[in-house]
Amino acid sequence: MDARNGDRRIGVYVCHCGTNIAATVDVKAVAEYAAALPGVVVSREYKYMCSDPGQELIRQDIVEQKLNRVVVAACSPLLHEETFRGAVAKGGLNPFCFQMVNIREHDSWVHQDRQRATEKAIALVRAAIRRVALHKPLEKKRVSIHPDVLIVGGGIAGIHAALTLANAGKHVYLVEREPTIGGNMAKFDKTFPTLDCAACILTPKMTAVKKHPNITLWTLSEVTHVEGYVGNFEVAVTRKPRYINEELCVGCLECIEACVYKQAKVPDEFNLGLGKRRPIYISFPQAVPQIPVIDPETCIDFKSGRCKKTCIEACGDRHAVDLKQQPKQETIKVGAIILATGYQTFDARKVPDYGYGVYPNVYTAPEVERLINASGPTGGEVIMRDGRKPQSIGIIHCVGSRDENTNRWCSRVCCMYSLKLAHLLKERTGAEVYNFYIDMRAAGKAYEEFYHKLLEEGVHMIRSRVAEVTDWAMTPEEEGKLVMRAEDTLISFVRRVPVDMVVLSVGLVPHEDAQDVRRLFNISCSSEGWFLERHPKLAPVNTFTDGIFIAGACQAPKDIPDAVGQAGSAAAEAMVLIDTGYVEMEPNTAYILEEECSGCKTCIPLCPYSAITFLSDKKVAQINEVLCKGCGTCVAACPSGSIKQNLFEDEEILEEIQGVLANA
Amino acid sequence: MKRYLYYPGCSLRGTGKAYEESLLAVFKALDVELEELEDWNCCGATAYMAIDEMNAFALAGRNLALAEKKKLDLVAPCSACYLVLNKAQRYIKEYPKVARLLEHGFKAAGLTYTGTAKVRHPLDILIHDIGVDQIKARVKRPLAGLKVAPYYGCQIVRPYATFDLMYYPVSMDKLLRAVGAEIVDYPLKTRCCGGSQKGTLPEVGLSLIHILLKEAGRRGAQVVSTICPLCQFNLDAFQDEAGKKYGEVSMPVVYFTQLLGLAFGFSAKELGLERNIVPAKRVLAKFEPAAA
Amino acid sequence: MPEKELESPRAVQNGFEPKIVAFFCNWCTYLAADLAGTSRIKYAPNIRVIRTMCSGRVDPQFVLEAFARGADGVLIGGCHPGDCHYQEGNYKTLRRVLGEMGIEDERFRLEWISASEAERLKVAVNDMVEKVRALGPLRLEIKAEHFPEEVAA
Amino acid sequence: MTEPAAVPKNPKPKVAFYWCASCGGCEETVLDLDERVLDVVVAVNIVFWPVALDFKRHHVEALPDGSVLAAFVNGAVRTTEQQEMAHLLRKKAKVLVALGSCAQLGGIPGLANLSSREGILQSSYCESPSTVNPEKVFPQTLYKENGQSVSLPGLFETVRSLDQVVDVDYYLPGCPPTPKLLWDAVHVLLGSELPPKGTVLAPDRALCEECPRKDTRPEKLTLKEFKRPQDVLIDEETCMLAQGVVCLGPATRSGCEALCPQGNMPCTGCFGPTSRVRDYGAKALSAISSIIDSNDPEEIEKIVQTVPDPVGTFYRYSLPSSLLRRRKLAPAAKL
Repeated sequence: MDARNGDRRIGVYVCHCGTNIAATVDVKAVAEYAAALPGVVVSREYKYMCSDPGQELIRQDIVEQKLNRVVVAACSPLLHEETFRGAVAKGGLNPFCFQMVNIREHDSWVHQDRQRATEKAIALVRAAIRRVALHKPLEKKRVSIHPDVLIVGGGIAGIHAALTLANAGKHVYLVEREPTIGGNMAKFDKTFPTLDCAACILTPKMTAVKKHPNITLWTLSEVTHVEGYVGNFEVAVTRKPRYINEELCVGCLECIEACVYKQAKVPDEFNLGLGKRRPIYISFPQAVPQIPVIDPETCIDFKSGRCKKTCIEACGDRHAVDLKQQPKQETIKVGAIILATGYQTFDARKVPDYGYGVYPNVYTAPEVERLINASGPTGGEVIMRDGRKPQSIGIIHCVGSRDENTNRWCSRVCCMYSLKLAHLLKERTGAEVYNFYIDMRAAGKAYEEFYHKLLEEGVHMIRSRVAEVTDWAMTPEEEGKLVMRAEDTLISFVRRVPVDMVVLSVGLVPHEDAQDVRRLFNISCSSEGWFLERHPKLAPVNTFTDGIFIAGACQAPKDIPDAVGQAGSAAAEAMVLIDTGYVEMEPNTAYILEEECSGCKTCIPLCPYSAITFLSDKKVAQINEVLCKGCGTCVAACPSGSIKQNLFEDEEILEEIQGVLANA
Repeated sequence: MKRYLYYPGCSLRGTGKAYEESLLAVFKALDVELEELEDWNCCGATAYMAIDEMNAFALAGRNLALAEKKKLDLVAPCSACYLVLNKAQRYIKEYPKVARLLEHGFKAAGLTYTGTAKVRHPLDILIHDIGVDQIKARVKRPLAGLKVAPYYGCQIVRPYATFDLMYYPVSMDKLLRAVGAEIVDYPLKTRCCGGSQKGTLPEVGLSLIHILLKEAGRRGAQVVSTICPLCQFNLDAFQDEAGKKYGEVSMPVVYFTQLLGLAFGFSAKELGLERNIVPAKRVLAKFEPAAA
Repeated sequence: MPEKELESPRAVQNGFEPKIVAFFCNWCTYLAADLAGTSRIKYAPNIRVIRTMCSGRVDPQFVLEAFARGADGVLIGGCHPGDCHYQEGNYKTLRRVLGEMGIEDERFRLEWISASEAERLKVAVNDMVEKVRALGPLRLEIKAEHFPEEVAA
Repeated sequence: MTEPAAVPKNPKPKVAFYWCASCGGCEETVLDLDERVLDVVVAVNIVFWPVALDFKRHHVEALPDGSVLAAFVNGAVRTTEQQEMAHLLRKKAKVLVALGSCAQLGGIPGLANLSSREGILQSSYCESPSTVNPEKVFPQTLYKENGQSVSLPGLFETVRSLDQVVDVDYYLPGCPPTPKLLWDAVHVLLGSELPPKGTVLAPDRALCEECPRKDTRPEKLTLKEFKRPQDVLIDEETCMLAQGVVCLGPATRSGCEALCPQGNMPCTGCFGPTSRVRDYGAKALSAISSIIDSNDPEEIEKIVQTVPDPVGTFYRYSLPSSLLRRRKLAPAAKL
């Protein structure tokens, strides 16, 4: 150890981080202990190492004390490793002659016993000092960035991000799995609190996407494989057949009229099954692209092969209808990826007490959006499944939100859209509307005002969590009604409110395939299943995988303004990356000692990134430095110790192990 | 062959006799042995709980300790027993203080309870230990066309949903479907039967009874199937009175084990169906075996 | 329970504080530990975390070195299978070897803890610390100078 | 190979051979030099070689310190006598060479470190089926009978490699080392410039390098079960691992010219690790378990179970020199 350390001049810096560390860890003791260790020439404690004076301290010592190795004990390296590497570099030292010790997140914040927390800090610092002694100067490799961007999900967030980037002259691939873009917003009637119609503000952006020269729009498409790394992703996209040739179709929609199905018979996805469509259809009038789609599940020709194919006739010499169309594989190179895959709504069947799926007149909020939408199944007239018009309506907030039995989180949008629906329903039907809420959450510009507007409109607000919705009557007035039983917590009295129609304000939940998507793009999810941001406050659209950003409700429940705001910032982040032109790769790649490799091939199948190839001429293995992500699996596995990894050499780690264990 | 300890409690030896008769018959038919817990004592019911919790735990806990000695799970068919024993079991497990206090009591009686012996309900055993398939296989005379309202009562899934959904239990539904009966949607399946109120606020009790029965009928049920001797007695015995006050109702209320028994080919007598106050014969006769 | 208790109350009684070396992967378990910090979740201070980019980097030699240098337990924390590249075969084979060398299973543990599972990290660490504490110190270090003494018998 | 010409004449350098805990195979290696042994004898003056020449310990003690050019010691150290001889030869020799796996790594005798001394004595002096010892007589270091006393070396609790007892200059790996390696070693030592201290006098690549079957290992090799040589008819050409046979070639230092694979047997690792590896068994272990083809914990467990006697497999020759060195002793038999 000493021998190894002979030529080492190590500087150690222990940070107080105000009281964040100092309150639990005796930083003075740590610094004093370090000072006595072999190779250490300077050992200081300082209030805020990350501050300019803190960094300056390091720079000065390097120059004046001729330091050639530096250890900083402060917060998590994921927060400030770069900062201090910078400081070390300013001192004219190679930034990798540096090791950071995490005594905040991993110590002072998770322990209370000051003595033992200090012991831990000492052990970690000792290990770092011994490790850093072995550090070698390294160079960061620069890789150029591919200027194109992939955006997954064509909802309002994806659309906004796409347009922002495209307008900035970047080329964007927008991939959407549905037949049209627009996402959930396209299904809404009006938007709170301004009550402007969703279609009116959304469809112009949708058509802009279609028209934009810088945007390649792929609907009915899904990303199936992602390879590469920041700046250089290679993405495989599967484009499912639409059975209508998008190039040839002019969107006259005559084929739909011509379909042998005279009436629409198939439950219509866009209207959540409330309406019907033909096997050949277009999701909604303003769908983008304005191109019909054929559903092979229901099209006679696909089932029996014996259809008059009137759609083809109708299309005539344009020959846009192509029943033979096959799935298409596209492979694209992009520098950055924005995930805007959105959310799905809570399945109300999971709360049987509310009778969704049992009583026909119990609706979910999204269904009501369609019901009151002029382009919806009833042309905007509120007609219930049993054909009646509701005289009284109950809206239950927080269905599948703020609930120990389902989801604990607040879905953030339900209070406001419930008020919106209350307003619209009252306006359309003149019915008595009862809102059953737990707490009214109207935080947002003009939201509270909207709430008060509703109160003035005479919508009943009942502070209560509804116990059940049933159809059994206690009194004659309840006969034939849906009875909502709930304790009104403002008057501490159990009420039975008979209504014609019940609306369940279902919460927002992650897509059921969110986990697959997460794996596909190699990012993380929070325990609830939302995509995990790099930092909840300071890096809300970044993920832990460089070059992959998140926008909209895939990160957490969001209303339209928030989703759009986040989409903009994700676009900006992507642009920063592209306009920088290059990324610096952490020099932690593995390399094979050609002279020592025996060519046993043990490592080759282990590499998760297929970065290792076997050179048949030299009969040794070789690692492609660009493909290597530095996981080190091959290094651990190499039976003859002939693979090494920069920053994580065996010797460095072994030294660290001995360091944490060596008795003080 | 599966073995369990059997805890009849007071009801199954009294008003709930028919429950015991049919339960034993059905379990026998399914080749499940029920060995009566030797020297069992009153569960204390909810009443004692309300007066002196700790003593109530000791009283109920003694039965658990006895069961643990036998190294078998304890079957408690009566909802009140089931709930109380269950509650005692949980408190012993979750509250060291309770455990410690009871330990002394148990020691005095040369007993211990570490929580190995579990309290089980017949529904739980039939669904999870025996399985619907086994039960299907045993059916001799499917209850085809019999419309049943499955009624669970208040205590079986609340506050502890140990083997079924708290808000919408379905285990009995599954069993009855398995033997061919048709289940009507009965959202009142866990509502109060009015049992306790009948004693204190008769008119409240009666109205609850009336709603339960009327709704069962309105939903096309020919019979209400229950799992609790108190519910059964309450709904059966006071129909007449409730009817006079709120309008005619006549709805046979039977134990689910009696329906299973019929499907398994037992006679009405063997299943204690003659004990009903509101005769079940008129709806169930066609499922009974031809008198030998 | 009060957080204080989590910091291993029995320490006071038998004075033995297990030393546990933990190898955490940079993308999952290390982040979970950071999250535990930012969420101020308290757990036993017995672990010494060594960061690797991926749990796949954890060479069996590291585990043996740790034990040989006086660790009472070794904990490997990685992303859930499919996300991380730890060779579970190594883990299971190594366990067998350790078993034959008289080192109990509880002393060597592999946990899949993703970036968001701070709570799970706490539980895993506390649980392991308590289990190892119950086993007592490992005392493996064999000092060459002891060898001559051995003969006396 | 340079002939005796290259060897400096008078005074002939002195050489000693000694045999600690080993099977004698390494001595065979010396004899396997066949007629070349005569060249050796011409070149050097053998001053100590219990297995072949009648020199006694006191002869060695009589030699001036450092007067012996090279002492070749084979075998592990597990008795007081072996320890004493190791120290003695170290004192007398300029260069001490650990000859063979046992001296270098602890070797087969090192597997005794899986049991305690008491356990070993028990089984060999009481439990073994061929033993009749009703009075439970155990070897004692000193036995007195009417004035006369007989002494025996004491047995250590732990078997050690030579360098765990004395300072070692060079290592000659193998069980046993090949005559070629020995011959080369002799020349190196007689030559003008010596390799750096601690050098293992064999190539520093793994065995696959030398293995004639190398090319037959597929790039993506994965297995669902491991087989023992006796359970399969081993193909003469194909890579052992590709046939599911546990072969430690990938982890083992080359230099033997793949004798075992050429004899259609898998490598068991007698040449030990390369210079870049601290614990042979650990690397052998990862070489093997990295091939397991499964992501399902249960299945992996099953496959792992098909490797019999892991310690005996991965540490067959190197337990004493491994990081753990021995099985943990029951607290009772505390060191």
